[in-house]
Amino acid sequence: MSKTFDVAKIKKDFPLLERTVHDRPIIYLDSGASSLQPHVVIDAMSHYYATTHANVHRGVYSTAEEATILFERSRQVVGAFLGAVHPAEEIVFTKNTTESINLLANSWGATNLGPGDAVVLSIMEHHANIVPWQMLSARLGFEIRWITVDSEGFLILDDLDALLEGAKLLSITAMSNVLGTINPIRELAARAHAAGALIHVDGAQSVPHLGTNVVADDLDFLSFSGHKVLGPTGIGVLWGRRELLAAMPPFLGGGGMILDVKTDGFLAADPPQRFEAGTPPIAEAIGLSEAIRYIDTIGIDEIRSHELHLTTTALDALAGRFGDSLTVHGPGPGAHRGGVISFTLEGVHAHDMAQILDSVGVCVRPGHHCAKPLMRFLGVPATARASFGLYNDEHDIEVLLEGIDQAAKLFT
Amino acid sequence: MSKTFDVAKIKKDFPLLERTVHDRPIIYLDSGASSLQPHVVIDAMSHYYATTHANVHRGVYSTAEEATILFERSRQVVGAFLGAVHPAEEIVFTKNTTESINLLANSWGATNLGPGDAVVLSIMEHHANIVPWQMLSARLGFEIRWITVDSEGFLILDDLDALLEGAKLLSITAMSNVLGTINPIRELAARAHAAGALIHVDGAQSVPHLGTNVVADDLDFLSFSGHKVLGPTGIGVLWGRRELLAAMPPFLGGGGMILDVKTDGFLAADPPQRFEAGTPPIAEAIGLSEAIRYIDTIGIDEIRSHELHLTTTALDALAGRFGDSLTVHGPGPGAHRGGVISFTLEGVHAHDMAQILDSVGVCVRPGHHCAKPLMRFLGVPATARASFGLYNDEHDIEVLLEGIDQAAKLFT
Amino acid sequence: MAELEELYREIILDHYRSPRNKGELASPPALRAEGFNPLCGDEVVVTVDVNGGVITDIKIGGQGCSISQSSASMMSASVKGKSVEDAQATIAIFKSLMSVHEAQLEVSDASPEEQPIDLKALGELAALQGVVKFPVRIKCATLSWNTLIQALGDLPS
Amino acid sequence: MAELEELYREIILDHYRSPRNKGELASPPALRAEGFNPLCGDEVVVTVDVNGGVITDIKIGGQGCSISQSSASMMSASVKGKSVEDAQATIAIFKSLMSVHEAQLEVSDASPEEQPIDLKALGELAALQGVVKFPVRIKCATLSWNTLIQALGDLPS
Ligand SMILES: Cc1ncc(COP(=O)(O)O)c(C=O)c1O
Ligand SMILES: Cc1ncc(COP(=O)(O)O)c(C=O)c1O
Repeated sequence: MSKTFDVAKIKKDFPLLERTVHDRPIIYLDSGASSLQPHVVIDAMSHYYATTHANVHRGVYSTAEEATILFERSRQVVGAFLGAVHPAEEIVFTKNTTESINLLANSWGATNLGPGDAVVLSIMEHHANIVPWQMLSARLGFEIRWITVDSEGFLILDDLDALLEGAKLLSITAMSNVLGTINPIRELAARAHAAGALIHVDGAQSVPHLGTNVVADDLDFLSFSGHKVLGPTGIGVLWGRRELLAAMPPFLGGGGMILDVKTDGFLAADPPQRFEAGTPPIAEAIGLSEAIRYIDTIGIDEIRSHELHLTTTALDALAGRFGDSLTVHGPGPGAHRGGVISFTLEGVHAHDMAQILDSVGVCVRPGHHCAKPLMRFLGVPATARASFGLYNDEHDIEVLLEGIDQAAKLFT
Repeated sequence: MSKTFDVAKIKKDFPLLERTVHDRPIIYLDSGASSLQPHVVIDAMSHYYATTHANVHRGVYSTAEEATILFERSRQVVGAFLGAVHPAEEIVFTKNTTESINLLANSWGATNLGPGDAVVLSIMEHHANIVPWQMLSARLGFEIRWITVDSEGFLILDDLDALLEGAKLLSITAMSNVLGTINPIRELAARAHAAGALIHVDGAQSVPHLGTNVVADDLDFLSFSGHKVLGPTGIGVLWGRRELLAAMPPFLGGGGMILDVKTDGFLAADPPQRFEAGTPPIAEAIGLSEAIRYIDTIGIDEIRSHELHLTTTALDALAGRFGDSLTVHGPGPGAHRGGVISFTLEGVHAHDMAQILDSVGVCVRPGHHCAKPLMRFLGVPATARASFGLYNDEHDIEVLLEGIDQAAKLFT
Repeated sequence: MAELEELYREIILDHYRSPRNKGELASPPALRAEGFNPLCGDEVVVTVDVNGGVITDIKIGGQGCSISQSSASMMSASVKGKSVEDAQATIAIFKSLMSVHEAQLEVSDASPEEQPIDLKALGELAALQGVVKFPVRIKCATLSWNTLIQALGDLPS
Repeated sequence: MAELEELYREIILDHYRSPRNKGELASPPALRAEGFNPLCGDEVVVTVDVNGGVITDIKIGGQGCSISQSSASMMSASVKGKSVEDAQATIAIFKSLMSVHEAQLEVSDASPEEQPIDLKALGELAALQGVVKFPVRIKCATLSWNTLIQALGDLPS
């Protein structure tokens, strides 16, 4: 079911792309930090507030019932997108990827980890998949082990079995938000399971840009954020295998996650409600499911091909134009990398690079990208990162190159 | 600076009030569960997504800078509304009141409470202000003590000093979401402090409907939710005194809340960032500040007078029309109660009442209102709850009475 | 409103006002189960005497709204005296009547498939059909049924 | 873009390319402080020798963007040889130049009050004025100054 990918048409779906910056059309190359939202997503949320808003789950009147149906259907849409078997029980709405991982650490982790145990991470993790484990480890005394990367930016997996020995969890990103490396998740899941460990995948970068199938990959947990997948801020997802979620204690306490409360204690509800204390992100869930519907109409595989094409084009052009004065931190072009290009230009600090690019309308992000252990490992204090979305095209790459040119001229 | 309160004009600001339910105009009497949103709030968020969206704090390009400014200004707007002295450091954005209280429990609580300590709650608390303390108490072994209520629904404060003896925290709602009782927060703060305890106020019901001043009331912490104060879902606030927040450890770990991360540990940022791990609810913060601006143009005191008038009118009309067959659970009319009316009609279960009210377009909520300890204490399994907002008027009360009439007829 | 009259049919109100088989049987020997709807606080206690494969007595305790109470009352009247096998067939038909529509809360856009349901086999229980227009109330109607299933689940099979 | 030229004035680029007083003084006896911008990862190490109330030497270490590096370099050139008191006056003027605009990130609608600032007293430091148009970069410009304040804070007073 091949679809024609019409990027000019797609651009029109994203109102932010109509704006100008310093009198130039905006060139948005920061989807790795947050994506833009199409009209349909913005409108779905406005429409919800204007016609249907009510608190969910506890009302019998019409709008409360409609809001509940829309909210619960969002679970189905998200679940289908991930290939989940039991979306109604397996999709937990959180506020972002970060909360999803904290939930996992504080619920599954706090009941399963202790002295003598180990959690395996990789050095390319985002702080969201590092700090929660460090906080928990400080409390419970388990060990954190690190998979490192080679000079091209690939995971070094030769000693993985040794790292996994006695480990209870491998928690790892499917795609680096700095290097663009796509990790071999299916292989990692198989090796984790062979060693008796579970696997949690940080899908913040992969879910929006690559196809995801939690069953085919045999995953145990997966997290991602709404705002990176064409959806709103204020919502994230934790998917977990039904049996695993069912055995986990609650994380946050409050309304909606209980069966009963007495002065001397409470009884927790079943998943996913058990993990959704308080009024959930209702409008945001509706916006997120609209975003996924939008992606479905275009096709995640078509999006991936388009972004891969852009990535290859950009990497080739950067190498051609700037040669050795520009370093790309991450693998060369190919199917093993996503549309995230971190680079440094000799003599120009990333912060200045981003500032100069802004003057020609180009949005890129400078800094450590919330991956300081990786930056230290690479010995690079900061990079500028250009990252693609389905709404980018070759012209965007040309303007990026024009901006880098200006930076090069200003600083030499 | 008296303002004329024009409810007909206000109604026009809320698009949801234009819709019909079962061919009748909607009568929204469920603001206690969630408020409606005015056009300006919905539009502010749409406009943000359509023109400015970018991840905050880490970008130097124009939209990232604008988004950051809008987001940080929202703290100022929220802080001013609460009378906070140092909004930039004291306003923490969470996902809802429930998360705010869980943050407080897991950060302040986990470092300050242990065996031999006590936290004082009241029996009228929402589950959001009960379950987090129960979960923590199960882990740390401190005691939870309960302030009870009298037959009218007022807190029994005669033995408060005894309850507070040796307690480290009084955590209490400023207004009951079931009874409507407004608690004497300033007195409670003074007595808590006199006993050497801190005070946390659950402002979920009070902040939207009564004036709040954390300094005048001498509070230590206060929580509330965006979606009850004319703002969006997906955002809540924890306000804390600067010195207290500065001494608290982080709760959730991840990006944005760190100064540095190494493989062997991390260094936390200062408040409020320390408590805001991951991409924050950016659009939601902007929507929330717009909601507060809207309230400010009308005047919170004017809103309070209007709602008090409606409450008194409704209580009188209910008593007049239904006499002893209808029980209102909570104080009689007067300045000591807010616009939340929980009632039961003889022979009609609350669930049926809400269903029949829906058929005439009236939205009320049946059930335990996430306050099961109170319901048990009152010996009532469920009530129907009508709750007012600034957009309600006397006509809404008439339709409510008409619906209750129908229920009475159907069931006798 | 027509839908509301569909929901609150006379026979339902009758069972609500005068519930059949109210009370609790001594357990043991009766099988006993408790059901609970956390959203609205409805509670039901089902006790059943089963002798020689036949439901010789059943009693219903607890409290709740008219739908949960009348559904429980009608259920008790419908299964009392039946063989466990026949009762289970009734449960299955009733549950399918409800579940088709319960699915509204769960499936995505696809509208639920209409399966032919043998309403005649349900007798007066068919009066509860009006509930399916009110998805939130379906849990009220099925509460006692699920509790009965639980109680019968304790039977040695 | 005019604003960009304001930001990257020639003198700033000159300090960035050829930083003055680069390095580290032995500490002790030098006062020493480290500064850190968590948002972008810029780091600065300031070491100062103070003798008889005069900053006799100062060195700057670390790494960062052109604004943080040139600001540090210009700062070192501007305070070296000055009495601590004079240096502190310069710090105060520079900080007020920046803080008026830093406030943009914090205050609500009110536009920041313009205070008269003695630009002449700043000498070539006035070149950093272009930064104030870029609120996010202000933290780059002030990093080394805050670190110097920290280092001087260790002086017995
Ligand atoms: C008094 C009170 N506290 C806490 C809450 C919980 O608010 P939220 O669900 O937004 O976390 C509510 C609202 O349901 C409430 O009324
Ligand atoms: C790989 C990865 N994990 C986690 C996150 C954190 O996502 P959020 O900030 O939405 O919680 C990000 C995004 O910044 C990311 O790129």
